Amino acid sequence: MALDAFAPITALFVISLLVTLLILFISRIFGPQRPSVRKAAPYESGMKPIGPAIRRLPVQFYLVAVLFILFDIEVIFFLPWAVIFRDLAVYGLVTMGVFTLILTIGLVYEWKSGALEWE
Amino acid sequence: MQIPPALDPAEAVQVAMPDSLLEVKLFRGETTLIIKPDDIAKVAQYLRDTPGLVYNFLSDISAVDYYPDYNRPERFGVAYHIYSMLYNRRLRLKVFVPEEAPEVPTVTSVWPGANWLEREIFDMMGINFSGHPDMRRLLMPQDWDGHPHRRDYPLGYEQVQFSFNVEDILKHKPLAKE
Amino acid sequence: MAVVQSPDSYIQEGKWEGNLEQLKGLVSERAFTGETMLLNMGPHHPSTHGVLRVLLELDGERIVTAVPDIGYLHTGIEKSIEAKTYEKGVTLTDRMDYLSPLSNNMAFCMAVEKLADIDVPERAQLIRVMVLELQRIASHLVWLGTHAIDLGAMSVLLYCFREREKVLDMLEMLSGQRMMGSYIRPGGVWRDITPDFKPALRKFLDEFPRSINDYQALLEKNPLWIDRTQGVGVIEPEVALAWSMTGPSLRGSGVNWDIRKAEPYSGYETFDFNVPLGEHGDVYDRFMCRILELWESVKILDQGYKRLSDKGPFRTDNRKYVPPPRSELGRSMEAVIHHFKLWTEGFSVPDEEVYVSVESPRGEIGCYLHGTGGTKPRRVHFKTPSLIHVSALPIMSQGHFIADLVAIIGSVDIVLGDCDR
Amino acid sequence: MGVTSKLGNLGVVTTTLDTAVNWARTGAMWPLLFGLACCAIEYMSTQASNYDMSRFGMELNRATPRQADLLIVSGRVTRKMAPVVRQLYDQMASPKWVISMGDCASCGGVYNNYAVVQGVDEIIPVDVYVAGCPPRPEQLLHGILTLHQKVQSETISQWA
Repeated sequence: MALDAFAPITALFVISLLVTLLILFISRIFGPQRPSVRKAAPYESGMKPIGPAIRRLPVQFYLVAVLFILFDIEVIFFLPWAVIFRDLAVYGLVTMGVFTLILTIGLVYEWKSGALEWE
Repeated sequence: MQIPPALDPAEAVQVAMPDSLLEVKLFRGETTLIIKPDDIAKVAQYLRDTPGLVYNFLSDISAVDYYPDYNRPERFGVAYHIYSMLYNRRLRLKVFVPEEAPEVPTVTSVWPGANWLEREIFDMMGINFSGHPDMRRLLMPQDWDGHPHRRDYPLGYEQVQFSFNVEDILKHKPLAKE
Repeated sequence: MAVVQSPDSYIQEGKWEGNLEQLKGLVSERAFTGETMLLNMGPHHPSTHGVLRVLLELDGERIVTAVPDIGYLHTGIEKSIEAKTYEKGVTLTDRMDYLSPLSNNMAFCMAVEKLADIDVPERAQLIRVMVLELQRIASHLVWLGTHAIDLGAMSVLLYCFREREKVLDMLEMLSGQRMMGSYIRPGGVWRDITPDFKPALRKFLDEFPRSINDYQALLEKNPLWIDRTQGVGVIEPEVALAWSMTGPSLRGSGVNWDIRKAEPYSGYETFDFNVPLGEHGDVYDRFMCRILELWESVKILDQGYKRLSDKGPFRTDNRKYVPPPRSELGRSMEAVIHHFKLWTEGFSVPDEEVYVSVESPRGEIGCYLHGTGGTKPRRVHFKTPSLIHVSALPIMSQGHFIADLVAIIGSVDIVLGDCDR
Repeated sequence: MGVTSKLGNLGVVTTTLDTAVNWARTGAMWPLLFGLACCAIEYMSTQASNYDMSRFGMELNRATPRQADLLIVSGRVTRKMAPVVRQLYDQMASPKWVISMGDCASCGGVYNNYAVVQGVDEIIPVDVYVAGCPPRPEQLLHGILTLHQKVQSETISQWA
């Protein structure tokens, strides 16, 4: 009766689950684990690292990260538009055009103020 | 501009610094000026800057150890090979250094390229270069004892394994297990 | 003193690496306050062209100071040569600059010939020049391949090694070994050229120009390549001369000095070729100098091909220094005596010193040879270009990014066997 | 070679498991990008277009020991480099093998002096020694195939 209609989907689900588990744990099952202090030490081209690894990072890294997040959010808003692109023909184009224009003004501002230079 | 005529290096140094030039040797077309160790830097500066000589390029610095037969005034000899690009000719400055405290003033002030060449000679022969900005070992590990290229330093020869002696060599040859 | 050290002394913790106190004078004060980071671009690194360790003091991505530390491939070749006769010492010089072994042979053999006053027949000099130029092409191909793959151009490496196999086949025809043939011996070359050397050379000389055009088309006007190399690692002519840099790295800064032109040896004055020069002294100009040198080598080989006869004298017949051929051993008593003396004891050389310099693909290899009057040298010292170029690295990489240091190391063509000997 | 004979008649599960795991290991054994001296240049020619080591599953040369299965010691190991080679070997993930390429790595070769470790087996256990100075690319490939045979004849008791 209706239950066998679900047979293919459950088979698919079980097989995919099995394959992922296999990939995850096969190396743990068959691979020999031999942890040692020297193996756990950080690798720095064959030498012992000098000084702490976690230290104060220059501020430019933070600036680049923030700018990335800003334009990443912008891309997220493009995705729903892309799904119903055909139906919202000109109307969608205009609204998204305004949206992108505002953000481009922000981009031009920071470009001119030199936030993109590394120095 | 007019290039000044080339002067003969031996006479020029003889005239300018008579007491520092000990001997002039000619062999297979190469001239060697034997200089007193203390004012090698002065002579080098003079040879580089005077218009008629312009030895502006330091090609090589090598050290020699006359250990077993001592047929030179001192045990160690340091040879500076310099080259004049303007007049396209080479010259060797030879300095003899005693065995007890081998000490030679550095020429890095005249040719900065001598920095590592002198460090290598300090590392290999144990000749100290006074006034050198960074007098450390160059090739051997920093805490290596002895100066390998001296002729009284053993070659470190290890007996070669053949079929007849491989067992007793492997007995005391440390093979890493894991 | 314990010369042969036990293995556990190799593996002792922290014994070999430089810890913070030892770096007092080398790095700036900001390293000790933790402001800048000390990173080992260490002996095992994909783009140091061998086992070179550069201790970098980094402010973010920018290099504040670079402290090169060499010696990880120091095998005491000069000390080993002092225990061998002159004929046997030649094979050790092969392994110094392992990308162009024949230039080391040439430096050592010319020093021995100058010291012992051995003459070299004119045809042997011609073979030597042609073999040296073939070796220069092979060495430049490895340099181009590794320099390009360091900066991301994978396909150039595969093309370069394909052409290099042809050159190695030719060198194998002559000396029986692809790389370490020890083909150049005191007094000339080891064997005469084999009959199939000239046809192979002719085929190579017809095809190779097309491959050089491919490399130039791939890289020369490639905007990525130009961005990564132009204006990077600039060194002025005066600074390059003061730090005694030689070869294409010096000519990249515009100094016109090539030993093959300034002090011609082994018949180079009879060939006409010109010496490419750069203007700005950056990575791009050094790259262009070496590419144009490939064209010059092809030109020299072309002229040499026309003059090279199939048969002829390939080594001096001065029996005091060169063992006689086997065919002669059966007939003359003197040949047997010479053969026996040369192969057991070797020839003796006066107790004097000599300095000879040869233009290797990397720069000037200077060989300082001091004899003892006996059959073994008192001292052999090779002044090699890579040692000088590594010592000049901190100047060139001042204030650059790490990625630029990779380009600079590639551009000065460092080989660590050449540097550490 | 017990494993291959058992393959015929579908023997006990462990033997087919051995074959499967050993086959997987020799299929894609990634070498460490580690070149010391002249043998490294021959190693590059083996990897490059003419001799193409990728035909034997060695497509990528991993630069970090974490992702490498095979350490090809290509060149002379000096006293100063010995601790670094030992450190690299220790930091490789566990099913790992070592090929000592060339005479200098196998027995000190032509350098019998103060500066060179007389054979890398003083520092790390070696699986296959390849002779030659430097060995031709064909010799290195022969060494690699010998290693593959050695790996295929291992059983679970050795590495579980």
